[in-house]
Amino acid sequence: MHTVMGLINLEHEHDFSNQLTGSRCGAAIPFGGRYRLIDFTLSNMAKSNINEVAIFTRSKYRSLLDHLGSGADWDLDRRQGGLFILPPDWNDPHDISQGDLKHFHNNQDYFERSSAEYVLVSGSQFITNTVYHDFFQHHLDTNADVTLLTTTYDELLPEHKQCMKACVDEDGTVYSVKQDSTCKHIFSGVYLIRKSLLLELVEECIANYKNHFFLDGVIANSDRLNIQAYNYQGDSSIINSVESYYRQNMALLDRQSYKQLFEKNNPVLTKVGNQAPTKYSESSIVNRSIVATGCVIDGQVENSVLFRGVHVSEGAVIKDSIIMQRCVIEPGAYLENVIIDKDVTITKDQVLKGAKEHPFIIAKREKV
Amino acid sequence: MHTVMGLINLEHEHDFSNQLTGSRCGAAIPFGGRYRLIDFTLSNMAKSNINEVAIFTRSKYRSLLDHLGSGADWDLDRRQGGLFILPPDWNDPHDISQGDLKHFHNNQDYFERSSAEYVLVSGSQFITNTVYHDFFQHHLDTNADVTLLTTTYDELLPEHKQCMKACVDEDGTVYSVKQDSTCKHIFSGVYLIRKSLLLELVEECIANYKNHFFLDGVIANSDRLNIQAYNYQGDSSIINSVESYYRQNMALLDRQSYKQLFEKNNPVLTKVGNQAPTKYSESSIVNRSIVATGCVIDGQVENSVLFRGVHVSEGAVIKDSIIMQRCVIEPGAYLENVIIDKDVTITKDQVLKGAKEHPFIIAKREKV
Amino acid sequence: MKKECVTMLLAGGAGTRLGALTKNLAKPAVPFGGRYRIIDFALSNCLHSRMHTVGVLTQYSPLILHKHIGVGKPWDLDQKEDGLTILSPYTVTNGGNWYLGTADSITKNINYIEQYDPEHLIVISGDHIYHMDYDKLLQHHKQKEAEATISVLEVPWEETSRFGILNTTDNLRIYDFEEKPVNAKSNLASMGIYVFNWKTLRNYLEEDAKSSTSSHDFGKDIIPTMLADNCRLFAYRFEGYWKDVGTIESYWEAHMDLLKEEQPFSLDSDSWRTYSHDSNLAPQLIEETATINRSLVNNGCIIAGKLDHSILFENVEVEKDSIINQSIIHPGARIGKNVELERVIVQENVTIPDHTKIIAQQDEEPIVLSHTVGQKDADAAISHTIQ
Amino acid sequence: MKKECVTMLLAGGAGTRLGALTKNLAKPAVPFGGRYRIIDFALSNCLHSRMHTVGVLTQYSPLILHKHIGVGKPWDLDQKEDGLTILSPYTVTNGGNWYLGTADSITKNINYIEQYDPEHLIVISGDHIYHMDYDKLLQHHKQKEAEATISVLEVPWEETSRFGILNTTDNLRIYDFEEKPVNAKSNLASMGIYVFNWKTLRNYLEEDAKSSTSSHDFGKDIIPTMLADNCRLFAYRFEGYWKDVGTIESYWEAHMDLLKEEQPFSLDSDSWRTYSHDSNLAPQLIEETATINRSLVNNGCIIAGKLDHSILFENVEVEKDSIINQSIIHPGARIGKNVELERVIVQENVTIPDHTKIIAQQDEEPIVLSHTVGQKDADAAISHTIQ
Repeated sequence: MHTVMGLINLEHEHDFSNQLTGSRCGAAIPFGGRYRLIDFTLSNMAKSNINEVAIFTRSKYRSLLDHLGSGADWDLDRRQGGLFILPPDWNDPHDISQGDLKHFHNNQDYFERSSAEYVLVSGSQFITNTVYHDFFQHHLDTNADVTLLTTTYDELLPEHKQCMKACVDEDGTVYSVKQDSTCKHIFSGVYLIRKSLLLELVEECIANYKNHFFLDGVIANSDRLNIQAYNYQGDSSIINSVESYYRQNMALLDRQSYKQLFEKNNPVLTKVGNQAPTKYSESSIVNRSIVATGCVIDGQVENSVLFRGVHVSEGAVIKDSIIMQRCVIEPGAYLENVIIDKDVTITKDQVLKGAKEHPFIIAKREKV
Repeated sequence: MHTVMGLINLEHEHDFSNQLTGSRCGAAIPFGGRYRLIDFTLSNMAKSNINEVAIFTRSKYRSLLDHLGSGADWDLDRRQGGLFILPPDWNDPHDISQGDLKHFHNNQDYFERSSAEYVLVSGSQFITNTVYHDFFQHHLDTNADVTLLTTTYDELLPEHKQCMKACVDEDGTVYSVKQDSTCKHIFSGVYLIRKSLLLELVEECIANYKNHFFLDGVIANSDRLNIQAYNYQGDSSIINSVESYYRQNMALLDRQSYKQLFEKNNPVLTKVGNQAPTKYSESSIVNRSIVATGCVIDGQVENSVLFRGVHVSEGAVIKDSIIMQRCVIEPGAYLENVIIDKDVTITKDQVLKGAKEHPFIIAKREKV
Repeated sequence: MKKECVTMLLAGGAGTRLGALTKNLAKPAVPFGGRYRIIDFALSNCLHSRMHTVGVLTQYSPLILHKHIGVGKPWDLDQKEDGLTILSPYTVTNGGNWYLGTADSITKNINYIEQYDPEHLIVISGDHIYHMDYDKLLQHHKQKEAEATISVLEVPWEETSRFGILNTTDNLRIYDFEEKPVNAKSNLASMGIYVFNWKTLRNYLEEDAKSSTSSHDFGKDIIPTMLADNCRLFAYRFEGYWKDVGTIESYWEAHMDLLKEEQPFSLDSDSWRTYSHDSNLAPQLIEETATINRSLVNNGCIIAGKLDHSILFENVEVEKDSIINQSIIHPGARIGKNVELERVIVQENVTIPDHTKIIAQQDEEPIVLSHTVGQKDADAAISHTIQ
Repeated sequence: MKKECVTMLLAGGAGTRLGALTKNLAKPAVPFGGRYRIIDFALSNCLHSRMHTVGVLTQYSPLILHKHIGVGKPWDLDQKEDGLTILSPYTVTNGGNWYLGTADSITKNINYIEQYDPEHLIVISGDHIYHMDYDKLLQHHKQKEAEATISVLEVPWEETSRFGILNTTDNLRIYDFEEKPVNAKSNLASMGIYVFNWKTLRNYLEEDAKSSTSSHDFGKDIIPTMLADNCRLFAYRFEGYWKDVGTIESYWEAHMDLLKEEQPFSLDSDSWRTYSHDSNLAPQLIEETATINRSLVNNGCIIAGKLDHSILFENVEVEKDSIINQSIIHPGARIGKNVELERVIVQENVTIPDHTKIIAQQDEEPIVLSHTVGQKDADAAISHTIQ
């Protein structure tokens, strides 16, 4: 795969529009006890030997910068290649590009500098643990111009509604992409394209005042491009709303799902925290939960996900909840169906209860 | 010095306002054959064992990001501390701060996370090669709240006019800062302040709708703060205009000045390029010039500064000029008093001539 | 490039008293505290003390140790100008030389040290569990204008016969050094941590290298010679937790110390974090059937059984109806169903099959399980138990 | 973590034929080409070939070599999951063992290799100057379904007696191997670069280790045994520049090759850059009085004299009225005024005083200056000159 470069394009990605994304983009939302959504895509790329990855981001990227740093935790701090977070600092007075084409136009040097032949484009909301070798091979085998990574789900969930669906004929060729629930192939947002073709289509889009590279540059040209679908069989999920976010966190409490996403020989890479092992005291009662390192558990935790460094005091009860980094739950507090963002303190005897289908969210750094 | 953190504040720094700063900030202008202006300040900090450095930047910071990368070349890619380039990605709806206070307000966590007691603040236009140990000791010895690094020049040059001057009484106390040429102490832009005091003054400034931390927060409080001047004796220069930029490049052609700025036991750190040694052919004639690695010299070069990877063809003549990275000077071209930005091609037999006091500038990537 | 101070970390010891724990592993690489290896404490001390130029002397079974240290990233020692250098034995034109004693290993790396032209040399060992700011030791050394300073710890009088004991004046100047004295005159024990003026030490090392009777050891040879020469030797009093986990018993005890209500030593101090390699495993999964009492559990563990006063390293799985009591489970171990372990140390990647019961009595040394336990081994082990 | 391929870089050689150049320096650490050390070429080849798991075997005088390699940053080998590991000799429970031959150094590091469970092992040496994509070699090996593949180079027929010569079928299958044959049947010489199926090689290494008569060398022992066993051995034809700079003469020649109009080997290829350590020195300063003809000059040099067909490493100063002709000047050398050097190699940090004249005749071996030249030495050296 050393002839492939990575691009994580966050420009057209749905924002969750709630307290979790007040100061961070969706890609930076904490997930699964120690990760952020973007870790899954980034790990998949890194483990597929993609050594150069760019991230197109327009706003609220500060926490991404913090989280990703130099890329060292993904082995992406390289002299050749590496990780490039590309915020919108554009100063070309002749620039007429729009939408995500603005990113492509202003970061053209990133593509030109690389010796890679192909570009693997992705968003951050398709959650799976994989390497892209088979996908890449499929692209070569079918002689495709563009290959979309698609998947199918037994049950259509609310989060799948807003996904693009690929309409595919018998031999796997994509003839259009629609919001059409009769199409079974859900587009993951991941696609592969030759770099030279990408640059050509970018130029064409800009000249024609287009603003969405994938729709206007790729799909609109399905008559003249060979667009293939690669149907991915692995376990995956899509997280693009609070509801799907909450449900997918909870799904990990099942040992099978946990083992599938966090395969031990193929770990998901994330920022290293160097926390001590989690400490359980005599008074702790913990069942069916995911607990990160650095926690101190003196209270009761059930059906919940605890991020790093959470302190649960004696007599506190946490049920069906997600508690992010460094929260302090004081004695006697009772939490059910809540999502507590980073650095929150829940004071003594406080009771907070949301609904499963509508969890109660507390924004970061609050004291409630 | 491990109790000091660094801050390079580019917010109120003069832009050169010309072709060299069309798409880069002043701090990113190439200088001296392989450096950028910011390298001098950043190296001085790194060599003073300051392990965490933040850079406040508002716009045109893309080439800074490219140049500095993870900070590895300054040994600043650290788990504890490190290099933080902080572009303006601010999403606090309650933010009322203005000017550079906006940076301080939105990056407060950078200061809070650090265990350092002091902050060394600097711009990028004071060019010298030093370590700050004596400066720091002076701050401690005089029990100062704030210490300004000042210097004096035998001859007052145009670039010194726009510098702030510190008005200092006999015992070294600064009682005001002015645009007053009777004050001999030119303020270098470098000052040292206790972190807790800085944060206190920041809060005060914001509450009072101020917009310039140094003037409104520090100098305006000179009645109640102990502000000291530390008069720096080392060789230095100030680059804040095309004229001073050109003159200071040329000054390095003198062996004494060259040896002073590029002291071998104390090298100025910059991005590593991995170019081969420069190759001179039989037809080369080179005198009184600075030449970086990776050049191929077949023509004539005199009184000039050549950056990395410049190709001077046979029969080309370069005099009193600055030629930046990867330029190609074709046969028979004649250049005098010009500044050629990166990736420019000067075509066959082209003649370009500027004036010493007003060099001719060619913007990057042009073909002339 | 000149450095004021170079640190030499002795990590070549075989740690033979740790038995099976160090069979194919240098002692500094033995796992400790649920996620660390012993050397992490010394390396993290270097980071917190801002000792950035560190030579690590290795010799015995260094593969895992080298892999763990890697390029020194977790401790910010992967720098260009100084950072961490692994110093293994090497050959020169007239043949090769192994390290013979602690002092000899420094002597053989004089060239490494000289390139930094240091004023001071700190010698530490990678064998101990403690938090220490070496910079304070160095400042003390400079303030006393000492030629050598030895870090010391007050030990209980009844244990003085196990240590090298220093006798000092009120001013902390050392006038006498006794190795394992029967009737100690002081209870200040050497921790094997030294600061030397490099030029002085260099002379003593070179003299010592010529001696055919010397064992080339700091405690046995260099320090006594310096004392005899009336050098300015001072003690530096260290206060805090310090444990030489040199035997199976003390290794197990140090772990139980981590679980005490009033912790004598804390792994989760925010101001003195211990850094280590991270395997990027997922957070631990605690299942419906789990019960956990006073235990430490690391990433990647899946717990369906009962833990009591135990320490689980990463990637351990404990199936249901099993009870792990006062035990230490190294990375990757698999504990089947209905297993009972008490005072047991399970080594890396060992599998304990269903229905196994292994108990070490309170007055016995804890049992170390080094290989996957078949039914036969389990039966044999049961002879150790109170059943 | 499993890797398809592990690379072992042999860097333990003493390079005795290089005389003064390798007196206190492993051969792979000898400066080359104005800014590199010899090993940079092999390490940069690894980077360009995407061979990210590299064990570097060192033994002889490794201090400068280790410092140069450092954490492998210049070659992107400072990674967590694989990257570069320096493998020096070490002790095990039953004592210590030096590396005895090329094959033995691999045998002693079987544990290192096994942790990656590789299909293939590439063995290269850190002694040669060349650009090579090892991945192409590996692909060739896989395509031929070989058990071992040897990279070969066509050498002039008159030189075949200096090399290990392979005889192959048209299909490149090797059926015969002759060490330095008098009457060679082929002119395909082994470059000492091998790919093996790891499991096969492992067996041969273990067998070889038991033999008391073996010299434990790939060329002398392992390959002949595999051939005798009728293993599938193939040749891979390398085309391009390849130079073993094993003698002073060939070292000097290889440098002169860099200056030729039609360069047989280019240091400044954008697509195959050679990476190295960078000392952050300033760009070179060419003074008013300088004249430079067909020369390579690196950072930090200050040139006031005349250079002709010469190569200057970093931080060299040449004062005025001096003439440097067909010479190689290592880092930090100082050449005084009115000096004349011809066919001379000046070693690191050597100072040549004013008015010195040292010339090696065209039919002589170039002169190596290892110490600062006093007037006496200069007089002695003059006996070499045509004066």
